[in-house]
Amino acid sequence: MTEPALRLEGLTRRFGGVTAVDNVSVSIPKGEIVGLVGPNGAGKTTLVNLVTGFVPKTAGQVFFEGTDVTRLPPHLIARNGIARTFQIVQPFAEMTVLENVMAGALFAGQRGTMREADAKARHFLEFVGLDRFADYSASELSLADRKRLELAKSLAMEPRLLFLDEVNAGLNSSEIDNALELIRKVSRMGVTIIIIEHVLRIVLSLVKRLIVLHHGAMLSDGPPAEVLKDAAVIKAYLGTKFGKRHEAEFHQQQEKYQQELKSDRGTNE
Amino acid sequence: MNARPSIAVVRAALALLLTGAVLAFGFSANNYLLQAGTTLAMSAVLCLAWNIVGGFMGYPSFATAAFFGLGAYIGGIAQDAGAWLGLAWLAAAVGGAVFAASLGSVLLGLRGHYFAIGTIAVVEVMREVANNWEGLTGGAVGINIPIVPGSPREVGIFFYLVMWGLAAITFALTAFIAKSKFGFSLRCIRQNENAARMVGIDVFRAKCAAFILSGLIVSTAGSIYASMVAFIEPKDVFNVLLSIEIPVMVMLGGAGTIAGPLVGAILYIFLKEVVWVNFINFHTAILGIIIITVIYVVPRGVLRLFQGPAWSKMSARLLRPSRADRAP
Amino acid sequence: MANPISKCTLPLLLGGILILGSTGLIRAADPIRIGAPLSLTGSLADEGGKEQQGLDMCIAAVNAKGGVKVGADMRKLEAVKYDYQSETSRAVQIVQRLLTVDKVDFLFAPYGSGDTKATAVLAERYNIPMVATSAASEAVYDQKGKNLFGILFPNNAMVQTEVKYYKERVPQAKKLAVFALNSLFPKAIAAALRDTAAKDGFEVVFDGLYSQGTLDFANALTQIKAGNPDWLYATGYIQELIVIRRQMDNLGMTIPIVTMTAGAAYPEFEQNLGPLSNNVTTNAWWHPSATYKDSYIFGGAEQYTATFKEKYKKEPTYLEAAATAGCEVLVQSVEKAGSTDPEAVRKQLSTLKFETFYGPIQFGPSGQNAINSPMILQIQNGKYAVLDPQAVKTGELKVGVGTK
Amino acid sequence: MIAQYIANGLLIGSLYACLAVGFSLIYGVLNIINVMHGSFVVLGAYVTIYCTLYLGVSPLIAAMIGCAVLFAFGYLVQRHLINEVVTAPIFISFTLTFGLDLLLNNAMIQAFTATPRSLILNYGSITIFNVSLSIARLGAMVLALVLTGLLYWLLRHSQMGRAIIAVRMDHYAARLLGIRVEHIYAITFGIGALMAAAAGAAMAVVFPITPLLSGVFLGKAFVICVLGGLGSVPGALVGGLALGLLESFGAVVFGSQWSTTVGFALMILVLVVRPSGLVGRKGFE
Repeated sequence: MTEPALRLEGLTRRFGGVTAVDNVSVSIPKGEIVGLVGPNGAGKTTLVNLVTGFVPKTAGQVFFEGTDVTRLPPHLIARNGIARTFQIVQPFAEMTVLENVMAGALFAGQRGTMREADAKARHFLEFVGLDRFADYSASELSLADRKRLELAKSLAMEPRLLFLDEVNAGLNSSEIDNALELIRKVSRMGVTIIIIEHVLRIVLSLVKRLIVLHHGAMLSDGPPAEVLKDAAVIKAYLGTKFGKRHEAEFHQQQEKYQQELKSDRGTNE
Repeated sequence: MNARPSIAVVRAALALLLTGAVLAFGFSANNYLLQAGTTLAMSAVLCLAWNIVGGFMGYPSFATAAFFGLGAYIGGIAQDAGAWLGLAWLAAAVGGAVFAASLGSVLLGLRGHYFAIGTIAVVEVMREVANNWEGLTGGAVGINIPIVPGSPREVGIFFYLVMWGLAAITFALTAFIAKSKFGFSLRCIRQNENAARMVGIDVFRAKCAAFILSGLIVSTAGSIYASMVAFIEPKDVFNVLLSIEIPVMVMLGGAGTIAGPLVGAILYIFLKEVVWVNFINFHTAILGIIIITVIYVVPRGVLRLFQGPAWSKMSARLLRPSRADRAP
Repeated sequence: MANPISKCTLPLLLGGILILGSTGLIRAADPIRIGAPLSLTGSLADEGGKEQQGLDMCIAAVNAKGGVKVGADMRKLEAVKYDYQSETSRAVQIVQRLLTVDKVDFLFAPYGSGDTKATAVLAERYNIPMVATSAASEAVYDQKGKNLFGILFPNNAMVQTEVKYYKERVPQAKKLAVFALNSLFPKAIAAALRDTAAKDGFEVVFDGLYSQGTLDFANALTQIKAGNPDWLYATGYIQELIVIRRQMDNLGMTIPIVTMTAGAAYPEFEQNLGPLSNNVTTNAWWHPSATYKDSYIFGGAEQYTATFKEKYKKEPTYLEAAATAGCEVLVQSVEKAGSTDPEAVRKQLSTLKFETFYGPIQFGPSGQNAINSPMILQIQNGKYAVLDPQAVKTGELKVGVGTK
Repeated sequence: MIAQYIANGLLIGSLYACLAVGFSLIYGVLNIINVMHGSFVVLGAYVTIYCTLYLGVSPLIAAMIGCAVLFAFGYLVQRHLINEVVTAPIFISFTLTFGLDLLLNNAMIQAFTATPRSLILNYGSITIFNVSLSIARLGAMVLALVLTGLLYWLLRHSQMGRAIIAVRMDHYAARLLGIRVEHIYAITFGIGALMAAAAGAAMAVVFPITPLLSGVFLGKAFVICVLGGLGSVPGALVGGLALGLLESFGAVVFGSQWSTTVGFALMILVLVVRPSGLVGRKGFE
């Protein structure tokens, strides 16, 4: 059988007394979209930082497509094909939108020449719909557009595994819908996606699998249906009171999603 | 369509003009002006070198004097040991690079002011070491270096041309870096080291590379200076003032740009010459006023040091291929 | 931004620079011009100022008597001065400028042995006589140059006289401590003294260096105290010597003989220390209490001192006097040579024996003054007393520094 | 012997502490490296000296006058010149103060000449267990320590002190709380200058002062603050004493010509292994 895209074994990180990530073991097959959810401070972002090498691990191992990347520095992990977007977007403010995306294309993925990077960057700008802003300075963009820029930059790295950290935070509903549409497109390119959210409704429309973190530990892992029935999750995350309503919402979302998948296949054929 | 070629033409023309001017000046000027011209060339070299670390990469380095002095002493000692000029200079270059590598791997971990202070301290330490390590450096007494044979004029012109040669090389190098992936990564580092790591830039290596390159150039300049003045002493070549004046020149012209350091050096040296010739007792004060004025009057030039749309726009123009070779 | 201020600063600044730039170019055609790089700012600002005053004394006096007689006509004397900020590289640049832009007839050396050494190279290249009025170390005159002439006689002459003098006066003194600034002149003279003294049977109990900008000597002194020397010989700039003397007192040190040079020869030394300066001995190449006669200007040391006091409201030291004398020997040589041609003047400089208020001057083969007698001075109740040479002595050696 | 070395080290060390504390405060609050600090010290010393010589007041009064003058001077300089760049990158404020320093120092050379001057207080010295201590230096030491302590106390317990600390921690928040940040900046800078003047007064008792000393003083301030932790007042105290002892023993072990170098070398070491300084809490960046 093929190696999973990502396999974590007992991944742990302590800050002084606090255990931000507590013995997390999980395996994510290639091509999946997985939702990593949990209340604020559950350790979602820390988990991403651990995998991408920004924060040293206290214990545990990280395997990317079967190879151990536990000890690699961030830039090598990035070059290996793991990209991430930052929860607080971090564009190169002094550079143009185009250059920002070029940065992604230049040093990871194919690592082409300036010229190739330029072409590739323009391609991904079109992909996320920012092409008309190519020559703007990154600092001039709206938040929504900066998030797209972040996405384009990561895509330019041609990752095989992509972490999307709160890509939707601070966006209005129409912007969110666009963002989700984008993510689906990316997923269709065969990129394994782990999307971090604390607004459940958003992920539900995307994912077939949910991982719930709570106080740094894995609380539940499985299809949204089961996960959301899991009493512990409901208690820890939603609070009993809203349980029912969310279940209802969740069914609608699922149907909507199925529809879309069908229509997509339609277009593909 | 033809935006790019025309830029290239203009550049070529400018380059030719500048070279012509330099040569014309060199062969017409009197020996004093010749020396002023040489000093200018030297400052230009130091500015361009500083700009790689301080401008492109955004690390406020005050190590210039450290590398300058190191180069001067390596070159001087090598010459006293009987080494031929070129060889002595080469030795200085290598020495500078090696020192930069070791120093960089230690100091480049520091950010902002800590880096700045650390580099200043290095200058202080090296001066005292040179002062006290009599066996090697002759101590505070300084060392005589064999005088280059020839009439004052010939010698003057020789060093004038050598310095400008080095300046030209450094300038070409800077221009190349600005367009290269390496330069691009430096600019990323200046803006956000984490984001730079995230896109796969080997931040530490890039920083060291820049520091080494800069140190190598500066210490070469130092060794050339040493053979020019034929007598060096610690307080002269390890002079903190040099470490501070160079960045000021660069700021004057506009840090992080390609031509800025050159322009800055020219302006600053000109002002300085005029000032100290005419104000026996007040030139330091007036120097101060110049610096203050730079900061107030050309803040664009100044602030561009750390965040500069102007720079990125310009470079954007340099980096973007013409419409012709864009993907359809 | 403070643009109201700055907007006008720049134009004003540039305007000013341009105006003065143009005035800089205006100069008289006729006079004989001596180029003088002076350290008016930076670490040597004090010494540089003194040198300038000495030079001005000479120029004023010469011009007062109508100028310099060159062949038939009388030519005024004039100095072209620049500040070299106590930076060697600057000094070299300025000498270059003096030689090629201002085309001066003769050169003064910058202050101190180090910078003199650095600039002498140029005087040699351009073959223009250069007079050094503040460089005493033989090391400076070893460059086989024929254009450098030093007014101050060699360190060795100085230290030999001193060792001899103290050996005679204080035979029981056996242990010597030497403490010197890590810089050309102090190191040279300290080394010379140490060796001479050692030869004459002194035991060197401490031989240390200190770096410029040292603020605290307590520990070096504690070590010196432990060796309890009979003679402490400290050399460096005036600030450091003052601190050293103070901290000796702080540590309750009493030493029979304390010699401090060169700083202690300046009145400021006594002014900064008050009673503490009592009985400190020093050496000088010249002192106001000297009685030399001068047939060319001033008439003699006394008159020189008087004129100087009147002009600058303070006592001249050997620094100012040497500068004046340096200028004087140049002028005399020009008159003898009857031209300002470097060759002719150099010939006169190297052959003549000059009788000046500063004392007799004759340049030896190395170009350094070969005669003239060292002076040993002692501060006695705030006054400088000359102990040696006997001819001009005004007091007897008082042994014991720090003894209440 | 050892006792004497330690005593020497502590005597000079406490002066160093006073010398550095103003520098550190300004850095901590305004995030500015004040290159003028050395010249402030010298200026304070001159004011003290001249007041004692020509107004005939007691050195202590003269010192107070010096402090007052420098406080006003510092306040104005910050309010009208430096405030312009207070938000700019450190490198720019550094260069600006460097320019101002050239100006100030040249002015002082013109005004006071480079001839060394000093306060002559020959109070002699006392000897305890054959460790002899200069009364004048002891006085200077006490003055320095008291002022440093006072400053520390004020920062903790006075209204203004709290305001300063608030601004230091987060000047945006402080502004929201209705604190006049510009005013606080200027006050802080004034206090920094005041401490410099106090150090200058103490120095004038111990060293002959010339404008050329400013560079030396600045260098010491740098080293001390890094040793103790940039921006921390108690850090300056620790750093000062540490440097005093370090130079003291450095002079004995390596010889006086190395004593200053030892300081700078250690400074680099501290920068690299413990940028927050020996007692500093907040890490760098």
